[in-house]
Amino acid sequence: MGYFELIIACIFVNNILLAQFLGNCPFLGTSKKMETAVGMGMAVIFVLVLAGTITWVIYTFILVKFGLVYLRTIAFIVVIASLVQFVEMFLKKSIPALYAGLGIFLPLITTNCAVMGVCVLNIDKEFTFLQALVASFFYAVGFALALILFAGLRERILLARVPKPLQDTSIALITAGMISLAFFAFQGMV
Amino acid sequence: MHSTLKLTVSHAPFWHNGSSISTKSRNILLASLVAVIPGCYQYGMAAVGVVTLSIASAILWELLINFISRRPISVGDGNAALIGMMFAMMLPATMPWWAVITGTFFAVVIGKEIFGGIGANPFNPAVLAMTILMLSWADLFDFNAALLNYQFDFKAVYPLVLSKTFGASAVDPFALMDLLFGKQIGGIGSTFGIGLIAGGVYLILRGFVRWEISFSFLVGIFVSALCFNILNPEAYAGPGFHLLTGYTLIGAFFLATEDSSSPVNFIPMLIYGLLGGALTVLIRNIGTHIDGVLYAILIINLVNPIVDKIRPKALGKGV
Amino acid sequence: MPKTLVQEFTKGLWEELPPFRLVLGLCPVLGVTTSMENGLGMGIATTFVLFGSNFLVSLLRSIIPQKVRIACFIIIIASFVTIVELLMQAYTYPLYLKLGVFIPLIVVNCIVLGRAEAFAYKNKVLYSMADGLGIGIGYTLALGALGAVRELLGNGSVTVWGDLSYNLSSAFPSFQPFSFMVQAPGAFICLGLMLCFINAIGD
Amino acid sequence: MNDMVKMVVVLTVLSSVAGGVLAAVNKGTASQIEAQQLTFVKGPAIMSILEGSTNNPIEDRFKIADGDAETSFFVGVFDGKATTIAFEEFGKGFGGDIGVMVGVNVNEDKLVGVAVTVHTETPGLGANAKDKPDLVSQFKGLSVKESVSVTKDGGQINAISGATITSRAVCVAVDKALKSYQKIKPQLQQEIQQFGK
Amino acid sequence: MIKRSFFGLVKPKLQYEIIDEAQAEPVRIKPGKQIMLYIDQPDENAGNALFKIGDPVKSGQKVTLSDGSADYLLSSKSGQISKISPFVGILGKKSTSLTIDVDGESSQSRDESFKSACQAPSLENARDFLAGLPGKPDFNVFFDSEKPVKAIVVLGADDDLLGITNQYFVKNNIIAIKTGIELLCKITGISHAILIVPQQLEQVAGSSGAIIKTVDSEYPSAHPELIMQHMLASEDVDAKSKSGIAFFSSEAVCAIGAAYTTGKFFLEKMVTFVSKDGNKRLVSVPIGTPLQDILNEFNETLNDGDRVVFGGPMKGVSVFSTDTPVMPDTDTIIIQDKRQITEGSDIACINCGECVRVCPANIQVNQLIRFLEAGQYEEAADQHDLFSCIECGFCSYVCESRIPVFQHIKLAKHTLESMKAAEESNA
Ligand SMILES: Cc1cc2nc3c(=O)[nH]c(=O)nc-3n(C[C@H](O)[C@H](O)[C@H](O)COP(=O)(O)O)c2cc1C
Ligand SMILES: Cc1cc2nc3c(=O)[nH]c(=O)nc-3n(C[C@H](O)[C@H](O)[C@H](O)COP(=O)(O)O)c2cc1C
Ligand SMILES: Cc1cc2nc3c(=O)[nH]c(=O)nc-3n(C[C@H](O)[C@H](O)[C@H](O)COP(=O)(O)O)c2cc1C
Ligand SMILES: Cc1cc2nc3c(=O)[nH]c(=O)nc-3n(C[C@H](O)[C@H](O)[C@H](O)CO)c2cc1C
Ligand code: SF4
Ligand code: SF4
Ligand code: SF4
Ligand code: SF4
Ligand code: FES
Repeated sequence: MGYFELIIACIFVNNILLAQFLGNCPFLGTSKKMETAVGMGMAVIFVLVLAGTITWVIYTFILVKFGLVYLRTIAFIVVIASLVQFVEMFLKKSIPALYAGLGIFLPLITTNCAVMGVCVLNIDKEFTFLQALVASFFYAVGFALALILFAGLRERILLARVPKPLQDTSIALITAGMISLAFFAFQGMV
Repeated sequence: MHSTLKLTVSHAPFWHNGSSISTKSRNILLASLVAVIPGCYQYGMAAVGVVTLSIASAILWELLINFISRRPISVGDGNAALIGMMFAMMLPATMPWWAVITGTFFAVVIGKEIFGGIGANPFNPAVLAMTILMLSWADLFDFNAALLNYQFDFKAVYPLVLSKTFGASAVDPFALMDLLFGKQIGGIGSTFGIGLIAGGVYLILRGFVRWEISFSFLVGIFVSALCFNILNPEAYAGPGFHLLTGYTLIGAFFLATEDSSSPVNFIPMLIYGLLGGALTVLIRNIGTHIDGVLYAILIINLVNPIVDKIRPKALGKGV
Repeated sequence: MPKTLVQEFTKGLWEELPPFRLVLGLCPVLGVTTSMENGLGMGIATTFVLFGSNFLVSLLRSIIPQKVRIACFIIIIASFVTIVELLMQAYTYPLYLKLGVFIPLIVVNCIVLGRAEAFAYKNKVLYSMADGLGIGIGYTLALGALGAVRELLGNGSVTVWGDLSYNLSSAFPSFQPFSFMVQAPGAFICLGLMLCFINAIGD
Repeated sequence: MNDMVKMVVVLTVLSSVAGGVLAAVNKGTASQIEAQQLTFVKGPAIMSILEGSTNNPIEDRFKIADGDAETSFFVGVFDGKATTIAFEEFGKGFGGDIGVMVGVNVNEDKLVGVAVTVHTETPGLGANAKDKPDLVSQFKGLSVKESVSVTKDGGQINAISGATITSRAVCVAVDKALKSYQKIKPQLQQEIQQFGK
Repeated sequence: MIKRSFFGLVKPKLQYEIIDEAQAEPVRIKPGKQIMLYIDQPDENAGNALFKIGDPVKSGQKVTLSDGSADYLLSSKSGQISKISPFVGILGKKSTSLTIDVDGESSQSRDESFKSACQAPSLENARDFLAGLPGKPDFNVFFDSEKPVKAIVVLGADDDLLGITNQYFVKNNIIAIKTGIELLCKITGISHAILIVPQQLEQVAGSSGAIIKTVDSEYPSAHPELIMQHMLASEDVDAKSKSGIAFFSSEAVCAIGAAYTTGKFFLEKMVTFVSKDGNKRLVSVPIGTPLQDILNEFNETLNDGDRVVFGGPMKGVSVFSTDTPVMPDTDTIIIQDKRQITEGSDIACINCGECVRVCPANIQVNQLIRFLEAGQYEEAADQHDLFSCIECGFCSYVCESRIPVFQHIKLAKHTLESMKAAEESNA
């Protein structure tokens, strides 16, 4: 698979949210307003690129080397959790403007399946380092894209006369299903 | 000086141009008949059955939801009937009754009513229902197999399947004029090209359809099909073929133009249409699906809220 | 009024039934419920982790310093997840294959961390165990129910566990499976409708 | 300072205990996991192809290297004679690689059966290649000299409706297997001697 | 009343009424037995009110509820106050109505307090005496030190459909307008005024001495905001903040000129009266005359369900009763038969986009209305340009769902403004 196909696959065909079902809590939680959706999207891109590559390095050069593959889960989650902490501290000190924008989203990312999921997928699919880097970035772009498109629809739905039992999460899930259906448009393009 | 006269007290303005949702629905239904009647002529009583069942069940589903949600009866606006009609126009005449009823359920209830009824649906309900059904019962939508028992005086093969499987050379037997006059197999109301165009032009002239969307959708198809065709004339059919086969015309005039899932500003409408056209050809030429129109419409419905943010500055704002 | 042990257990079955009442832990709910068996398996695995981590966190809560509590929770949870992973590979390998990436992902399942933080770190061991078990069983039932609906409509049959199964074609011979249900969009829409249903009953 | 020390101590102790426990569990389950992998991934496919064999094909296996790749061959003993082998090949399906176990009767040069081992196809569509016998049963009895492909490509195999891509991938895998079988047949006949009695 | 062409592709064109050569002389309606004055003030200090029942009122006397209030009316006739009652006006505004039993024609008496003031015309005495003249001139804008007035604009065109009141004065009283403009320039110190007229009246208007600008015949081009935006960009005014201009109607300018030159007030209002059959007639009535008197004059009978509109068809308000009086700013009165009324509805916006295409202010009405219906007024103002709306009513006119969009907009603006006012008075 060439890099172009990999990119299309990561963003559209195997979209992390809509096809792989990873990262749904933030998908539903941060899509009510366009602003938050954009913020969360950016934060995920930022963290995922770091996490995806760092976990790849740790897995390949430490866990595999020393026969500790069974510690993958624990190692990855510790890396992600500390990474998020570290990024948060770093941004707070060095780039306060960016921190003001992304800050509140960072803690949400620790428990975001998309981040952990992509790290695991990078290993399961036996990607090279470069592939892992590209995949992490574009999976995150796919996440951000889906989130932003969803927020666009949801802003309108929030103003519509949705029947009571369907309001909020229920209608959001159904809409998400329709977005996922729309993304079938890209089936077979890679 | 006290009188007991009861005057009507209401809000400005006190003139109205008389437009209403039911007028619009009626006119769209009228325009669609131009394509549906030849379809019924071609496929006989079965097609009439599918169309009537589709419209009737769409109305009944809406009534049921009105009843359950204890809201005012809204079938009078004709929108449910319209959805039923649009849905039927895309179906093969051999669709079994249970599939039609399930389809109108997805169109009316899942596609529209649960979002709060008319005007709130983010996706075109009929298209949504079509894609859901096609995912589940692909063989019912295989036009070649479904219409096997009909005898036609033209080549009874779904043109898009030919172009997809055997490349552009396989579609040479189709003269564009024949395609235009419905000498091809397909959905009940989606093959009679000249009728669809006439209906569409009528709706545009009467102001029921935003011409920018139909126009740019067709331009999008034309340009992208031309690009593919120039790049590899053997594999990819030309723009004329793409314009006159599958759901292109019904998509451009009746589906992409659905009000609540499409933009209203000029530039966004152009982007919306062009993107839809281009995606259609992209899916047909390199994607999995045989016809790209339905998925392309879902995608442009999806980007509609974002592109419709491109708008002129309001009075007194900005430069 | 403090809840009794039984109440702590039963609240997970309705009042705080995840993922309907607590809208958390959605990914596995959507990802693995193509069949009832998968749903139940995922639920049981999650329950094991939930129960174990609630127990251990509650047990160690006087030792765990406030500042590094999240780190400690994560280590505890991740250990239980790894144990589940290994045990499933050893004894229920086919299920492990089907659940795939979602088993390691239990570690980030918001429910597990959420209960550790919100309940176990603040409550006695016995209560924490009841809480973990109750929430876990509620989650398992929800996953199983969603899996059952999707499998029945999408496949035309339901396999409850092992050989115990029901085939819809025994009642409706000409039923053709509605395979939309077992595909990605069907997952979202089915869960959305179930949530609507539960909301409607709740009112 | 005290706090700090406590934090470090707790974390370190917790991590080491966790590490220790996991290492122990890992050790305890390692052999069981390997056995499971063989039994469940390839096992069902092998057993379905070599049904009725008197030996345990999963144990009776040998390896042949072809270039870098090394392929495992599983031997089926029927009526005391080791006549049949099964081995795995791959084809590119809709969702990724599809593994196909191919069984060949070495004496008759005929396909005895084909079964899907691993895949990531769509449930209800491509997944039917594994879940339903419609596709794979068509291969039984074909000669190894034939080249197999779906009817749409001019071959003899009817594709699963709605899943031509999957069906094509299975054909490709079988085709590949047959080609390599013909190449290494002498070597196979050699190896197979040691089994049966 | 339905106005639409068969081909809906093009934007609807609504033409302003143009006064024609053969316009009949206005019908003068004699004062009836009673007049009624609506004062925009709550009747809360009923105890120490300036007026009580039985008090005499002279013609031309200022009528108000508290001393020194800027809200006053001028009684067009002398008589006795027979009734004072509170009532709730549009958008919940608390007002008070005063009923005056008119003295007989022979015993009319006149209030003379303006006599001395008119010797030395000034902005102050204009504000204190003339704000009740027909056309309701507003002098308060000259007293806002934050937004100095840079130009005087006289509207010789009517800004709603069907009305020809303002045009009538340009066509027939251009000399009086000239006098009024000169006076206004004098007391404000502004060197020139601009007279806005329809193209047909450009010739006549020339003799007013003002700078003439013409508006085209399509609604809503004579809207003050649009005039500011499109025509006065060259003037030294801040069109963006909609300030720096004082607008007067041609009728008001005539009345101001006459007041200073004669020392007397002319208190008859020119109204375009449109009867059920669509006939338009100019009528001249004493301010405060109830509608019923005009109906009697034309033998117009109303039935249950008919509608009476004060103001034009796009921007007016419909009234509850035929007792409603003609006020200084009542330019047009329209009577509509029950059968001519298109009913509104409670259907949600279907996103047809008609409103967006017609809105002269480029507002995304389709989005705006969603926020307004949900009561999210602040978001509507922040994100969807609520305050850019010039209140032309075009959006409601075309709305396919028949949503009273325009009314929602007015309500939202009113709510936000009163919230802001409340905040400021608290701060
Ligand atoms: C709306 C409509 C419905 C029709 N339904 C049928 C029908 O169900 N069966 C039929 O034989 N003809 C039907 N016809 C008329 C026939 O199509 C026509 O007479 C017939 O197809 C003769 O052509 P053939 O050469 O295809 O047999 C219908 C016509 C219309 C306009
Ligand atoms: C709402 C509804 C949905 C149905 N869905 C299906 C379906 O998904 N698949 C199917 O084969 N039959 C479905 N049926 C069909 C009936 O259950 C019945 O078995 C069928 O029509 C028998 O007709 P046949 O044997 O000609 O197919 C449905 C019926 C209804 C009313
Ligand atoms: C959601 C979805 C899932 C699909 N899954 C598969 C699959 O598992 N295997 C496959 O061969 N094709 C799959 N397809 C591809 C289409 O069904 C494609 O049209 C088909 O392979 C063409 O074969 P046909 O001629 O038999 O219909 C899928 C398509 C969609 C939209
Ligand atoms: C050309 C055109 C096509 C339409 N097609 C659909 C449609 O496919 N499905 C639908 O629900 N509404 C459709 N509508 C209805 C439209 O969005 C709106 O709901 C109607 O104005 C009310 O009946 C269509 C409207 C137009 C103008
Ligand atoms: S913490 Fe994050 S991942 Fe968990 S429920 Fe909230 S949004 Fe979802
Ligand atoms: S009333 Fe309506 S059309 Fe007129 S400016 Fe306001 S929003 Fe635009
Ligand atoms: S005209 Fe009415 S229905 Fe149409 S978009 Fe505007 S507000 Fe919505
Ligand atoms: S403005 Fe709209 S919501 Fe308010 S009373 Fe009028 S119609 Fe009802
Ligand atoms: S379970 Fe919450 S993001 Fe996946």
